[in-house]
This record gives sequence, structure tokens and C-alpha cells, in this order.
Amino acid sequence: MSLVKNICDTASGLYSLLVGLAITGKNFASPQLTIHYPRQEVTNLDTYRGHIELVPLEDNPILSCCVGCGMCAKSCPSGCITVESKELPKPPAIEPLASAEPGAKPAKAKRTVGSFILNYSLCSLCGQCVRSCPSDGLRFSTNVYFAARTRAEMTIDLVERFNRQAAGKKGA
Amino acid sequence: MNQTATNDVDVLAGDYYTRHFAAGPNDDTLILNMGPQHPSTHGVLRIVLEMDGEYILRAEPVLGYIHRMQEKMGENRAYLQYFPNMGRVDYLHALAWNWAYAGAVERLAGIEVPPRAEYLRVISCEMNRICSHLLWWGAYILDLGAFTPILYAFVDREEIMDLLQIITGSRLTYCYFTFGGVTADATPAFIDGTRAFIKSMRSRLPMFKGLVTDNLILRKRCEEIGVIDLDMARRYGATGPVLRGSGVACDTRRHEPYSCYNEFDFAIPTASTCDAMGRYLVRMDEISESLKILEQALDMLPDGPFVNPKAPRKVKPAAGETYFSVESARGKVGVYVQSDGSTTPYRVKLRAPCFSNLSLFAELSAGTLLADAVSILGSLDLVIPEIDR
Amino acid sequence: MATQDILRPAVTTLEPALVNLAPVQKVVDLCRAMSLWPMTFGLACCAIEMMAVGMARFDIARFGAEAFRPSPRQSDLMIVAGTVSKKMAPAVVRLYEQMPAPKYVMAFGNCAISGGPFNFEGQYGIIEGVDQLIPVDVFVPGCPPRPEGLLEGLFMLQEKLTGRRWWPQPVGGEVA
Amino acid sequence: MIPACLAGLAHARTVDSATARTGFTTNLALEPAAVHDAAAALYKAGYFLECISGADFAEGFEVLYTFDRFEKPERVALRTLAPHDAPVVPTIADIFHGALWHERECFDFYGVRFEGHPSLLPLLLPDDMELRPLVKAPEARKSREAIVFQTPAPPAAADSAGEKAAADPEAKAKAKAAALAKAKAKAAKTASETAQAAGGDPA
Repeated sequence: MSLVKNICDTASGLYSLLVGLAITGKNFASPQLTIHYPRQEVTNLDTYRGHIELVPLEDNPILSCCVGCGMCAKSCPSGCITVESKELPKPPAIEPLASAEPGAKPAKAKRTVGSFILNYSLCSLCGQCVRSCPSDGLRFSTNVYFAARTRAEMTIDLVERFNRQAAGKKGA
Repeated sequence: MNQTATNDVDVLAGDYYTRHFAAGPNDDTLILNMGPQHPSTHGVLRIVLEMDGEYILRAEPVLGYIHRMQEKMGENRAYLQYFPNMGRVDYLHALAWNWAYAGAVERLAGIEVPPRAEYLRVISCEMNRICSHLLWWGAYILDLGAFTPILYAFVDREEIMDLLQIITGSRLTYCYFTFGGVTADATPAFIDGTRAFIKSMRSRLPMFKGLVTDNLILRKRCEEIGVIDLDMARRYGATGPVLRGSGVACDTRRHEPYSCYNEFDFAIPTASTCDAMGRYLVRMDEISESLKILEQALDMLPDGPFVNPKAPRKVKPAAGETYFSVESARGKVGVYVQSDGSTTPYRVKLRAPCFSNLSLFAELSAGTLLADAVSILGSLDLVIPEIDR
Repeated sequence: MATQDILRPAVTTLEPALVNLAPVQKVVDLCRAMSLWPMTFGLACCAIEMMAVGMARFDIARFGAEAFRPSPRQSDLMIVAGTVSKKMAPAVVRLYEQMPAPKYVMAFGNCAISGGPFNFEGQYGIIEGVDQLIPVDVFVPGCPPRPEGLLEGLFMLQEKLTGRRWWPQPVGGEVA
Repeated sequence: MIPACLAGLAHARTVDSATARTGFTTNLALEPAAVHDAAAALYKAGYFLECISGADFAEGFEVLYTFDRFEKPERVALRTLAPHDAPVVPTIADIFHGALWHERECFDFYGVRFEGHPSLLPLLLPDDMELRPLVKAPEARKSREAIVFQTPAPPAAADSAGEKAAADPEAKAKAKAAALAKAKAKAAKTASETAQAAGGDPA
């Protein structure tokens, strides 16, 4: 009795191995899944959150939407953002007019971002800065190719990066 | 290794834990350190073993190699700022922890969650559960010596990660929930993609069964190994598939229904064999049950806001405490929050299912072969950062 | 026992090369760069992304680095993927010292670079950057970094070894 | 609501809290000495140990035990207070073996000693670490009454004395009602059940 059972068990066991081999064989013949990375890329990077970057104004792409209010720095859980604002240089022609008119324009001195330093190595990509931004001045970049030889390179000057990109766009 | 039969902790060789462990009567046994860097411990778990030949006499897991101070951070950060941590407690089923924390604070602060958000939470959480089970499947078979299945598992995992990336923006450590809802709405691409995924996953499951589950070698490595009876599960507080593999149909989604889980029709898979194979089968069945929930949730997905517009930006619950538990891929996740009425929690306690599930390993592995202990360890489905927190 | 002991940096002395001829070195370096054997040193979340790179979709085998070894003695690239706690630090140093030279270290993910999100005021349990313990050759930031990041890190290491980048720049990549 | 198995416990103080908000069906504050008996009774009644957590209050270290059942959701919270200068609580690891690690973790974080624990070694922290990370600075400690019992804290300044007077009778009445309910429940139980519940160790 137990001999028969043993033989049956062995036979079904061997059969299970054959089934597995057949599946492997079938998959061997199926098309390749690999993305040949540097030459070819995944197509869904736009939904990925890389490190944050400044958003340009729609009508003037060399200026950013950021007003340097510092909400992002306050809401960041790991404190990786240092932001400073500065006053936008006003067009000089309007200035005397504005000061002549009492209580109108001078109070509305436009501010913009002075410096925006992101210590990327502390960031957890949670997105609280982007959500807390009152002027929609931040977004996630798709820069996922980031690797560096020194730790200092993890600190990114976003204003400098923004200006570089704006200049690049202008040139192109 | 020092073999002196002495009780003096100070004269034995090895580090602190080895010395404490070895300080028993041992004449011709061997003290073996497995980990903290060992491929089958899934991270940095360390187990000190006392071996008699190939047999384990005693085992003692040593924890803390990836202790990341999560509970301390909870007391230092504002309620909303603690969310990113939740994605990193259990990185394989991050959304369950997201949910447990969001649920606890929402209950404490009385924040309502709109129906669409509840459904989106269910959908994303179940996707994440499948993703987690797939990785466990691949890694477990890898522990048992077969490399190929993990390659198959990652094909489906990549699909899920791509889909979840559409709404959450990340691949692994999601920070998708927020108080009163979720942070982004489902796009048509996500919904269509999920429907397509359900279909493809359904067709893949029989293949997994033929490739691995029915396999003779796997059955020999899993059957009648690591038998956990009900009393043992109760003494150690085991939950999740480890418990259901012992025949108890206890699932927080059904047991203590949170969100909208009582609106779905799904079974709680159990296995009566109580062994590693039982836990294996429970997890494989859970994948198909999750697919069922996903399908229903997509069909019933209501319109409306995905986040409560009245949810406060700065959460400041009244003084009090709450304990909220959800079912993760590994068991019952509990978040206990004490509020003193300020903007930071007074105390956050994270109840990790793996912590309890691993604690029964010492009893479970005594008297087994070392190779079987690896199989038992894998069948518990451990995520070490969740244990160490 | 003492705290200084835990934070002891690794010994990094190197023996001189057996054959010290520039052309031979160049060939040897090229061979090394194209078959780096990483050690499976997954500590936390980032380890899963490291596994993803080894799988079919991103397939690190195309760059000769698919032989993930569990033993430090068989590997020459340590990918530190995850948070290094103070309890783990001695093990990290020891594993590094056990690797045969020449050996390289990649700090993969923010936790390995600086402690990442777990680097907060009053923290008591983690090492704020694995470069305090062992010399790091390449840093790949992200939480966790995408597989592309790891591949870029690998290219950078190959570049460091051989002096040139062997693969084209990705289309979306930024030229620094 | 106090489950039948806990009805015979001495010195229990019911924490007034709604299940809908706290998630606890039963919430009892005990003397440290009563914890072991309560755990034994819960084990006999078919509960499992969910977790043990600590908290640092102005009054002392609170150890919170949470139990639940596999069959139906019925979360029982037992809490006990250990003084700051000599925090000692009896172990329940001989009943619920899962408590071995939970208690070690609590010892790690707060320095609460569990009397009778077989090996109270550091679990999560390095073995040579002196720091108790979750112990709060004395000035940061809040009153347990205000957080757990949700009665207004005893006011420090004189201006809120009126409030205290208003709140105090209420709290007293509540405690009285709870005691009354307990006494009733006790009377309703058969003597054997009570004896069993208070009996201590299971076999």
C-alpha cells in the first residue's frame, strides 16, 4: 500500500517539475521586458516625484512663481529647505509716479525668491512643500538620474538651477 | 567560538548578545550567529543559534540593527509632518501604515473622510498588499533556493508600482494619505490601468501555482514545518497570514471593519495545516481576494472630493487617546496616539505585526534543522524596519 | 564598548599593485569596471529598489554587475542601501574591511548619505552618513532613488575607474 | 464595559472614554500588583496580547497593555502607573510569552523594570546605551489625568479654581457610578468564576 503511494507521490512530484519547466519554457519564448536604459527609457517618468524645482511664470519663463514666503521650509518635516526672498527690482520709470500717488503701488512691492537651497540628502520626497505652497511655485522634477561623487553636491541651489534651465531654454 | 561550560558572562567570547546567550550549560554545542548581514534574514535581522550538529537547540533573535527612532520622531513632529515616516515603517505595505496613522488622527480630531477618498484608500491599499505579497513570494522562494520566481514576481510588481506611481508619485515609500482623504485623485489612466492589471494578474496566478505552489521541492520544504497552534499564536499575539495559516479567520478588515470594507464581498482565506505551507497558501489566496476587492471598489468608486475640504491644515486634536488598527499584508497594524491638545502628538506607539510574529520564532525553531529555520523565517514574512521601528 | 569604538572609521590601507605598469592597470581597471560584483547589503527600503534593478526590467546584468554576492569576500562594490544605525555601524565597518581591495562603496539613498529623514535634532540611533565610517565613492540621492539612479551611480563608478563614461547620456538627463 | 473575566479585580478604575473615539471597549487603570492577575484572567478568557506600550506622564511612567480577541473585536486596555524614581511593574511574560519582547522594549525606552522578567536585556537599543530615549524632560511632562482620564488637569493657578470645583464632583460621581457598576457585576457573577478570575497563573 505504502509502496503504491510512494510511487504515486514520486510520479506526481516529477510531473509538477515538468509543469514548471513547461512554464519556464513558455516564458523563455515570450517577448523581452527589459528597458535598455541609457538608450531607452521608461515612459512614465512625468508622474514620478524627483526632487523639487521652481516653476517658471507662464508669461515670463525666466522668472519663477516663487515669492520666497518660506511656507515650504516651515512645512518640511526634515527641514531640508532654506529659502530667502528678495524684492523684485521695480522698473525705474514707474517709481516716481507710484510714490507720488499716495497709498497705491508702493505698498505692493513684489517679492521673489532670493535664494532657495535644497538639501536633497535629507528629503523624503513626501511633497508637503509642494502642497503647502501658496503660489504654486514648486513642483517635482523628473531628474532621476542624479548621482554624485561628493556629498556636497546633494545641496542644490534651486535658483541657480532654475536660471540655468531658463537660459538653456532661451538658447534653444 | 568559546565552548567553556561556564555561567560567567564576562569570560565568554563574542559580543554582548552572544555572551548572554551562550551563558548557559553548553558542552559540545556550537553558538552560531546568523546575521545581521545574511541574505535570508531579509534585511538586518540577527539570530543567535545554539546548534547541535544541524539541529537548533535554542534560538534568540537580536533586534535593533535598523532602529530608526520612529516613536521618538512622533513626539517631535507636527501631526502632518509625521506622515512620511509612515511610508518607511513597513516599506512593503506602506499604505497600511499610512492608513493606520491617518485613521487614528482622524478619529482623534474628528475629521470626516469623503466616500471617494475611502474608496481610493481601499484601492491603493489593496494594490500595495498584492505588491507586498508578490515580493514576499519571490523572496521566500529565493530563500528556499529557487531564483527564477522572483523575476516573475517583479514583472507584476513593476506594473503595480507604475500604477501607484501615477497617483502617489513614488514607487515604494508612499506618502499618499493625508488627514481627511488622499493627496491626489485617481486619473483615468490609473483606473484603466488597474482594470487591465486585475485581468493580467488573474491570468498570472495559475502560472504561479503551476510554477511554484504545486512544485514537489517547495512542498517538501514547507509542509509540516513551523507548526503554530492556536494557543501559541495567542500567547505571542500573532496576527495576519501567520494567524490565518493556523485556521483562525481573523482579519481586521472584517473583524473590526474600518473605512468601507464592510461594503465589499471577499473571503478570508485560512489554512488548517498551521505550517509554513498553510501560510504560503493563505497569502497566495489573499492576492486573489484583493483582486476581488479591487474590482468591486473600482466599480463602486463614487464621485466627489478626494479630500475633505474642511479638513484643517494644521491638525490640533483635543486631549485624549486613540488606538486604530488596520490589516496590513503582515497582520494587524496598530497606531496608538496620545494627544495633549497641542500640534504634536504626546506619544505615538506603533504596534507592528512583525514584532509579535517574529517573537514566536524562538519557540518555533527549537528542535528544527537549520535549513528549516530559514523556511520558517521566510514564511513569517518579516520586514525588519517594522520590527525595529 | 565605548561610543568612540562604534564610530571607528574603517581601516583603508591598500597594498601596492603587483604589476605597476600603466597599460596593464588600464586593462585591469576596465575589466574591473565592467564586472563589479556588488554585495547584497540591503538595510532598509532602498534595498527593494536595489533588487528591482537586478530584475528583468532594469537588468543590471547588462552592465556586468548582476552578481550580487552575500559574502563580502567575494564582492568589490558595497551598495549601502538604507539607514545605518549605531548598532549596525560596527558590522558595516567590519564588512567593509573584509572586502578584498580594490573596493568601492556606493551610498544609495538619502539615509546612507546623511541619515535622510531620520536625521533630526535629538536623534540617538543612526549614523548621519555612511561616509563617516567608510570612504564612499558614489552618492545616489533619493528616497528611495529610482533604478535609473542606481544605474547612473554605477556608470559614475565605472567612469571613476576608467576615466570615461561608457554609455550615452539618457535623453531626459541634465548635463551638469 | 468590564468583561466578566475581569469583574473580580480589586482597585480597578474605569477610564471613562467612548469606544468610538478611543477604540477600546474596556479601559481600566490598575495598581501594578493587579496586572498579573488581570492578564491571567484575560488569557483564560481567550484574549491575546496586542501590545505593551509606555508613556511618560507627570505622575510617573504609565504602562499600557492592550488585549484583543480573535473572534470578535473587544479591545481591553489595562494601564498601570509606575513612579519615576523606582519604576517597577510585575512581568506578564509568564502568561503571554509575546510580552517578553514588549517588556524589553518598554525597558529600553523608559527604563521601566519588569519584575520577574527572565532576561531584561536591551532589545532595540545598543547594549551600552545609557539613554532612555522616550523619557521626557520633567518640564515637558503632562498630567495623566488630562490626557488619559480626560478630566481637566488640576489647575496650577488660582484663577481656574472655579473650574476645578465644577469638574471635581462630576469626576467623583463618575468614579462612584463605576464602582457601583463593578460591585453589581461582581455580585452577579458566580463565586466560582470570580475565584477563577482572580486565581492567578494558568497551568
